Amino acid sequence: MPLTIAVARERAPGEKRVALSPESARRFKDLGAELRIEAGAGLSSHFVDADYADVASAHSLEETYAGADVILRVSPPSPEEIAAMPVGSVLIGLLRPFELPARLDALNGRRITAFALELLPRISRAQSMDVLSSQGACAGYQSGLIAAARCAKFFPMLTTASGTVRPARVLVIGAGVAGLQAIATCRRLGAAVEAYDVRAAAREQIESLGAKFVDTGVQADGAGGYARDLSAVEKLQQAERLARAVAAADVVITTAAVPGKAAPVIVTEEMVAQMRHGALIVDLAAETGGNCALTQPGEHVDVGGVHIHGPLHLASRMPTHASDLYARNLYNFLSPWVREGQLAFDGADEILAGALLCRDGSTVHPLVKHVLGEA
Amino acid sequence: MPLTIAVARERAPGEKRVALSPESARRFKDLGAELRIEAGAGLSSHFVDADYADVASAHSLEETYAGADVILRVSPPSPEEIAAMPVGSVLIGLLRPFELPARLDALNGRRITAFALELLPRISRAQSMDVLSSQGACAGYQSGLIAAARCAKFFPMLTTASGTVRPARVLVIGAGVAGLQAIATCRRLGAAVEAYDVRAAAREQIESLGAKFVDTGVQADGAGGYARDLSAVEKLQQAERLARAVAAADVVITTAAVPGKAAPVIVTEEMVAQMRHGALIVDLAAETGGNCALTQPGEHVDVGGVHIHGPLHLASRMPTHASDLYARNLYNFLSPWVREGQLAFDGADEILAGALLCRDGSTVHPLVKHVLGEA
Amino acid sequence: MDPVLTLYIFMLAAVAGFEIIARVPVILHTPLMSGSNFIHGVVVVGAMIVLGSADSMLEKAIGFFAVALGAANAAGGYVVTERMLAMFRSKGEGK
Amino acid sequence: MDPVLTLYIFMLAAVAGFEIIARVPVILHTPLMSGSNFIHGVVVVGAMIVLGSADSMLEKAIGFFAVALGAANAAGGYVVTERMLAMFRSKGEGK
Amino acid sequence: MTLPAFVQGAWFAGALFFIFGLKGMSSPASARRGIIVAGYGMLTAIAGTFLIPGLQNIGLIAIALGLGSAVAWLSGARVKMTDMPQMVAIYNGMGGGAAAAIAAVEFVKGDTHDLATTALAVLGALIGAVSFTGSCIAWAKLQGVLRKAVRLPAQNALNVLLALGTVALGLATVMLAPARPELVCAFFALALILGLVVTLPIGGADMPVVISLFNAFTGLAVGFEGYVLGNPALIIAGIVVGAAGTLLTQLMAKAMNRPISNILFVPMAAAGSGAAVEGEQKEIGAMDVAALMRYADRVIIVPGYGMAVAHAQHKVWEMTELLEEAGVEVKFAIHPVAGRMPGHMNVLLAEAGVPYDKIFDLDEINGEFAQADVALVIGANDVVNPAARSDKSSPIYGMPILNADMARNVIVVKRGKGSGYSGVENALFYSDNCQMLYGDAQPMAGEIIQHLKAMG
Amino acid sequence: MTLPAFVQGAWFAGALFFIFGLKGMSSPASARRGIIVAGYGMLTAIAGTFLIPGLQNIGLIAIALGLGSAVAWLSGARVKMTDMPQMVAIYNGMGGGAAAAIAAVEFVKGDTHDLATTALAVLGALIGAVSFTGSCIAWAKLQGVLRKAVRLPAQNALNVLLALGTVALGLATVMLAPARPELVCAFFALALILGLVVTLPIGGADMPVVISLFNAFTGLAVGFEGYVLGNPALIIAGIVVGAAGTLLTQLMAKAMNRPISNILFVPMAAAGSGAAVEGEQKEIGAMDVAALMRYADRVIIVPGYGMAVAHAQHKVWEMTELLEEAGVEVKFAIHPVAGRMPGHMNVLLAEAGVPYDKIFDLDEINGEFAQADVALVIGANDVVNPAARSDKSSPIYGMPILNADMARNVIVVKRGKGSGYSGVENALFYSDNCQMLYGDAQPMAGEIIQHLKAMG
Ligand SMILES: NC(=O)c1ccc[n+]([C@@H]2O[C@H](COP(=O)([O-])OP(=O)(O)OC[C@H]3O[C@@H](n4cnc5c(N)ncnc54)[C@H](OP(=O)(O)O)[C@@H]3O)[C@@H](O)[C@H]2O)c1
Ligand SMILES: NC(=O)c1ccc[n+]([C@@H]2O[C@H](COP(=O)([O-])OP(=O)(O)OC[C@H]3O[C@@H](n4cnc5c(N)ncnc54)[C@H](OP(=O)(O)O)[C@@H]3O)[C@@H](O)[C@H]2O)c1
Ligand SMILES: NC(=O)c1ccc[n+]([C@@H]2O[C@H](COP(=O)([O-])OP(=O)(O)OC[C@H]3O[C@@H](n4cnc5c(N)ncnc54)[C@H](O)[C@@H]3O)[C@@H](O)[C@H]2O)c1
Ligand SMILES: NC(=O)c1ccc[n+]([C@@H]2O[C@H](COP(=O)([O-])OP(=O)(O)OC[C@H]3O[C@@H](n4cnc5c(N)ncnc54)[C@H](O)[C@@H]3O)[C@@H](O)[C@H]2O)c1
Repeated sequence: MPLTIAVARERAPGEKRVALSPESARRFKDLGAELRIEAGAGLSSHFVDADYADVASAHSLEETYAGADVILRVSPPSPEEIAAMPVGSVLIGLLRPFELPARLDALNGRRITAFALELLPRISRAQSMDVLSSQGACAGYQSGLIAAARCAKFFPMLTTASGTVRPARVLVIGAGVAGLQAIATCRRLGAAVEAYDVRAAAREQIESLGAKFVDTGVQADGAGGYARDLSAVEKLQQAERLARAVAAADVVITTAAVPGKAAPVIVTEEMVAQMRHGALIVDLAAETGGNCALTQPGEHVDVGGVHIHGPLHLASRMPTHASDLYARNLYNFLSPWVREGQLAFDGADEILAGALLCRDGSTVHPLVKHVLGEA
Repeated sequence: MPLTIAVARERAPGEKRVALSPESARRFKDLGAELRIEAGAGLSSHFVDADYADVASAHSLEETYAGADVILRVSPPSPEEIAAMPVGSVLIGLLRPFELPARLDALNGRRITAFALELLPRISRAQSMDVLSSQGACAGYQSGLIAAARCAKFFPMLTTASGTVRPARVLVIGAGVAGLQAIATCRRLGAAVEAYDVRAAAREQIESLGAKFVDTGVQADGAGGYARDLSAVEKLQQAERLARAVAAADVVITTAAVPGKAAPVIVTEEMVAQMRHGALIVDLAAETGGNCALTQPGEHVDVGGVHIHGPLHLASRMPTHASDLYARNLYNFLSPWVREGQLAFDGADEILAGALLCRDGSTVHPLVKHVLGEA
Repeated sequence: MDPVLTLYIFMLAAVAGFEIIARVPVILHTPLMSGSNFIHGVVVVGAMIVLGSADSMLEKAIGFFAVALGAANAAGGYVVTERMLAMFRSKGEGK
Repeated sequence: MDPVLTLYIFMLAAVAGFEIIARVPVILHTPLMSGSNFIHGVVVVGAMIVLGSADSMLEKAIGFFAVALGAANAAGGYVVTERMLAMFRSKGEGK
Repeated sequence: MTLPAFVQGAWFAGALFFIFGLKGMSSPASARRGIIVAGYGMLTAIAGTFLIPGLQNIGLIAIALGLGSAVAWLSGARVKMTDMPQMVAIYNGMGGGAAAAIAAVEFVKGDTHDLATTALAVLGALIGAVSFTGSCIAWAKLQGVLRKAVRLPAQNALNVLLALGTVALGLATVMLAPARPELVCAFFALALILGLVVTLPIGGADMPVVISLFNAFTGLAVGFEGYVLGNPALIIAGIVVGAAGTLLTQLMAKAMNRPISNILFVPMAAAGSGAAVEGEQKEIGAMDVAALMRYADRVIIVPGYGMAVAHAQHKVWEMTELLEEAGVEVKFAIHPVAGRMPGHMNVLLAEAGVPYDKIFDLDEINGEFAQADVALVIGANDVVNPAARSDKSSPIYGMPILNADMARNVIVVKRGKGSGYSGVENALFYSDNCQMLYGDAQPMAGEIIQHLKAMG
Repeated sequence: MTLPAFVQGAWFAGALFFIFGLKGMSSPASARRGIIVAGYGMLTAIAGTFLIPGLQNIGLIAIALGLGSAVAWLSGARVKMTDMPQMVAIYNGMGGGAAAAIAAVEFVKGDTHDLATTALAVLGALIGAVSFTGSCIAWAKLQGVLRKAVRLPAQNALNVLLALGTVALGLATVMLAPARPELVCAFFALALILGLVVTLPIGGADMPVVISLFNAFTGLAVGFEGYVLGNPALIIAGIVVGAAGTLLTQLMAKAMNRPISNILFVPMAAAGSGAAVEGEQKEIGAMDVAALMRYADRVIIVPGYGMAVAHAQHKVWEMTELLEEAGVEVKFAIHPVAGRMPGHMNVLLAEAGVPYDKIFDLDEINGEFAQADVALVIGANDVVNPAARSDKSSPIYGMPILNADMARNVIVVKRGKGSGYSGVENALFYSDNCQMLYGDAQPMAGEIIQHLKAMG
């Protein structure tokens, strides 16, 4: 019997993406896999059921997952969803490994082989599977749009018969995948963009997009292209120089993150107090606590005329393309191991090993074990 | 006693603009005028009271208007507001002259000299007072942002490790001030933009912004740079060619208007039915009924997966700059007639005459009289 | 002088003249006219030869005239050209 | 031949040669080398003159040799250059 | 005529210097060095001449040299920049005169020459004499001494007749060697008159082309007399100038859009001098626009709707960058209603990557036009129309405008005589300090860029 | 030597044709017309020569002409394009031989000439002979007949000694007129050997420069023999080629970064031919990149992070437009991870206004590189690194790459030897079909643009 891949409708609130796109479905088919999708699963991404030609349709969660070999998901499964998964099946998705030990226990209880795509090693070969990059790009783009749409001013400079409008000043903190995309989006709209990141290479990257680099003198390159935690002294120095840039900005977009940790607080209450009435903060790190001390994840707060947005599910704001990219990532992750309709993982593969969260009833990822052991 | 100019807080729902900006206040002062502003009037535009240096502050509508010679407003006054205006005072603002005969009667009842800026003749000298242009630019820009933010796809083309994303297809109907600004905004974001207008000159203007012109073969230049109504045959031809463009679009932004009339219906129900799931219509003409047959002004409706937005008060989404420009328009309109702190209108002036709606207790504008007489 | 060789010289000089002028910006037209005007001031050399071998009064008179004219051509051509071209000093040299 | 005049001819010819080559794209270096190689094939004319006035057997032999070499220089230089430059036909002419 | 090697060497060096000097002068970057090199050539050649063994009348020569050069040097050094063209004319005339005089001495001497030599002597004399009187007239006209263009009845016929007569006398002189004094005198007289008559009817506006033509003439005359004197340095200098001058004359005539034959034979207006040119749009070429800006200190660019239509923004910005590299200060002046929508120019300039700090609005920049060397108006029209300031009847009266007209030079890039949005004529285009570069803004900007690059 | 006017005229015309032909050949647009014009010059000059009154041995001349040109024509028309350089060498050598032979005949004749004439005859013979044997060696090496660079012991000293000896014999020949046969024979022998010995140690890679040098030599030799024969056409053709050839040799040596003296006196490696050049990054100039693309049919541009760093996108697009105007098909190939963020290249190309339909992603375009004449890699590195395909140990192994290496010519624009994001070396840069244009991408693109424009 060929490999069966099952995709259920995402049930997490606010989640509009889907783990299978009509295109990735077609490609899986070509590999000889059997596909099963829950009816209406793609609708919130604007893929109607008819778009999934040749894909078997199921009408409940249980029906979808029954007998599946591989389950593809976007967000982590709820206890009920885990309960519906066949024992020993393979689960691939964004599983938030550092978040909920109970979830891992439930997965291990069903001896599920779980790959958490957040843990994917960032090596060149893995780039085509890198959901953090693809979804980060969506999030960064959306943050730029939110900033522009919510800003009380024009982003671009305009010389009009009613006078000249100066370009808005945007400050982007954290120039990773999302931050760079935010910079590009704001620059496209004509804003005067400054940006800041602790990584040394970020300066050139920021400038390559036509933005100005805010030099605070702090550098913190960590392993694997990620940033490391900052020391107290560094934090102070960073804060002092950044405060000035924040006070001058019409819009601040923050995207700083350190993997496996809560987001660093960079924009403090005092800094917010120095901002002008009508200024705006868009905090992309809201999901992990926020880079701004006053951010309320998922909320929109007004602190003395300064609006602070902590948007969640940014990629879900553009579900069609976000799902498209996500589904292709999944395809690229899985397809090397599907031969003649059968799944055959190579345990020694660097990428598989890096992303493997649970197997044979226990959590195997060292960093996750370490972090959760700590907590 | 010098001329007194009064500005009250705008009370219309959704209106965040204000008719006096700190800058225009400074300029009026320099002309020798007295100013009075209601406390908190600028707050929704992010002008705090302290920004209005040297401007007398009043704490109620009545206190604000008492004894004023000139009253500046953004939106038309409510009956209560008219009641608070001194008899014989001068009122300048966007008065929606074609809308509510009762309002005109109320104004005439208090013998108010009312200038409706919608009626400003579009001659070169009047460009600096042209609020339709300045607010149209804001609306056009916002419509582009709304379209981008609400679209389920990326606007720009992106080649990423997870595959290539094709640029979104945007169709802009009506390439007046707002339409051109919408084109420019979408183009800035990288969308593939097509646009359409009935005026012959629009083609070159559209192309000058790097968009493609949709040629339907219908031309309808009217007087004063505005468009005229279309004949039935023309409408049919236009509709047929446009339908194809609409069906291909991810986003349709409509801005078509004919002054003094309801907005022409250009995107019909059948056209909407042909659009793809997840496509988007942003109807800027919502205030005058909408260019799409299914538009609900101020609402956001989902018709078989096609989202139709009929946003109102678009300029109020960027109140700081919208107010800034609006206030400068008002200053430019009024200032030529203020000499040594006194108001002295020249009745023969083309601009004044063109914008004059009511005087000495009766409605004097010929087109308004004509249209209202008709209705 | 050998007429054949001289013909070649005429030809080569003409080629050189054309080649050199072929791509010159209009802004240099006047200075260049002036500069080439200076160059044919070398006629003064011819005049000197003539006066230098003049015997009769008439010859001397015309010769004197010729030298003076030639010298004026050369000297005037130089000053005028130099003044015009001073405009083209590169920014580095300061104005 | 008048040595002074010839000196001028040498000078002018050198100036012309330099001027003409001064700005030539590298892609033309080889064809141009080949083309100028063809041009000095005019030595065949000299060789013809020499052979045309040769009397002794030795003179004739060397002269014959000279003409043949010169002709080869000219003919070979031409074909080769022409073939190289055929690459530079403008697109309009079709390839 | 076997002269010592050092004399020949000096002349040879002089010829070399002239060639390299002229070469230098043909590019703005090296022009100044060029005239200096040529100057050394002249000194070398003159010095060598003094060393001719057995040179007579050295005192006379020195006096003549001193006199001629002193007068010319002083007058040349004092004259106003705007009066330069007539100075070039008069110096050129003197060179022609000298060449003619050399021929005259040869005739007076009565040495027998071969046919070719005599022919060239006569030809040189003819050309030199025409150039002499012609240049004097040119000077007189430009200097304002002669104010009217004097057109004789049947001018063209007269010209032809006179020319034929002179040539006939010249032929006679050549054939009937040794020279007959009456003939020679008549020949010179006729040649001088010919120069006068040909030049008199030509209008002041055409004079630069005519001066250039006479300049080429003098060069030829010098070259021919060089042959007569057996002096290759004279030949080379003369012929190089003759060839270069001929080409230059053509280039100038082309730049003025006036075929040379037209200038010489069909004067623009019987009575007019240059007055007819006023009230016309004056055309300019991309190379001149490039040079004008390259050697300016301050340039202000005024973009308008035409730049948008042509999508020329990227090219315009590239041009700006080149100018800035060359040390020119460039600013963009954006009129509030330039283009067809609020902020139209901003959208385009942002797209091209023009930094915001180079963009100024009307209030900020209007005071600076008076200090600008060049205002480059690219596809704008209404926004620089001075009628808005003064002409109450104009539909654009009362609109604030950019004071581009106050700049030293105004260059307008547009496709043709099209009017702007308001449909009114623009008097700026006809004003004295304004020149038009006709063409689509994008290729035009491209051409300017190309020329700027060539100027290094 | 008074020849009839038609002979002189034919030669004169020939000289003129040569000059205009050479001028034509110096620009790609007119190069082909140039060689044809020069060809007419040759025909004219030869035809004129046949008309010399009293020309003897006409039969012999005709046979020699026919023989020489037939053999050369046929061989030249058949040879493969890649073998052209050695053909140029051999034809050039023949020219040198002809010049030397002319001198030899003069010596055999024993006519007495003045000192200058004899000196030039000897000098021409010397140069011609060296050029003859030298060119033959160059041919043999390039043709593969001679495979090794033969380096004699104390090569440089030997060269100098031989040269001095030859010159001494030459001087003796000049001084001891009439020519003594032994001396003359020894002189010729030594000159021929000199050419051999000097050329033998030079490596194949340097040969084009050497051929060009011998070409200039032959030109001079022809010019000198022209003087001996009193033929100005020969002088002019010879000297023009001598001057042009010298400049060309310098230009070529500069383009190869090898001073001429280095090539002649310090051969690259005692035993190596061109092997040492392999495994090196080969540099190329902007002008060549421009010409290569201008005359290509299909060009694919691969932008990378370096284009972003250099902000070169506007220039790159301008360059593209110029190429397209010239009829070249240009496409942009965007690698999925080019740059530093998803869609980095898209942002930049959109900013520059590159239309979407010219932008292709990896899957769409990878098949087209094999048909491309030029792949222009601008500031990209990892995304075109073939190691990703084959080298399992490489950190980028398994990443799909753009097949730029499959294009006929690969040009890489980067600042230096910097590696990319992954820090690995790129074997593409060392491959045979790849050349490097070092420099910041923006000014480099600017230079390419400038050269493209110059090519019209
Ligand atoms: N900004 C706004 O909000 C707005 C809105 C509506 C109207 N307007 C009006 O538009 C006008 C704007 O003034 P403006 O000076 O920018 O433009 P303009 O007065 O319309 O003049 C544009 C000029 O550009 C030239 N042109 C057109 N295409 C060209 C091309 N491809 N290359 C080169 N030149 C080209 C045209 O002359 P040729 O045909 O000879 O080439 C024309 O004279 C004002 O009258 C303003 O009132 C402005
Ligand atoms: N797209 C993404 O999402 C993303 C994200 C993170 C990492 N990456 C990685 O980034 C790399 C992208 O590959 P790539 O080929 O675009 O870039 P690359 O491999 O980083 O190479 C860039 C090259 O450009 C040259 N360069 C830098 N500045 C330049 C300038 N001003 N002018 C000219 N050349 C310049 C550098 O060489 P010189 O120093 O010698 O000039 C360098 O070799 C991949 O390894 C990819 O995995 C991509
Ligand atoms: N191997 C690959 O090909 C590959 C693929 C994708 C991303 N990457 C690289 O990984 C890196 C991080 O990517 P990401 O977006 O997923 O990172 P992330 O989401 O973990 O962090 C976002 C950014 O925040 C910055 N940051 C962290 N702490 C900060 C602080 N205190 N102040 C300011 N900035 C702070 C980080 O440096 C990072 O740039 C980038 O360099 C990216 O180029 C590499
Ligand atoms: N004199 C001035 O300087 C000045 C100032 C501002 C605007 N204007 C001109 O006024 C004109 C209109 O400006 P506006 O934006 O205020 O107009 P508007 O808001 O009245 O209409 C918007 C656009 O809709 C178009 N339209 C009307 N019916 C249509 C239909 N059935 N199908 C498609 N399109 C239709 C109109 O042509 C117009 O371009 C423009 O040409 C503008 O350039 C001139």
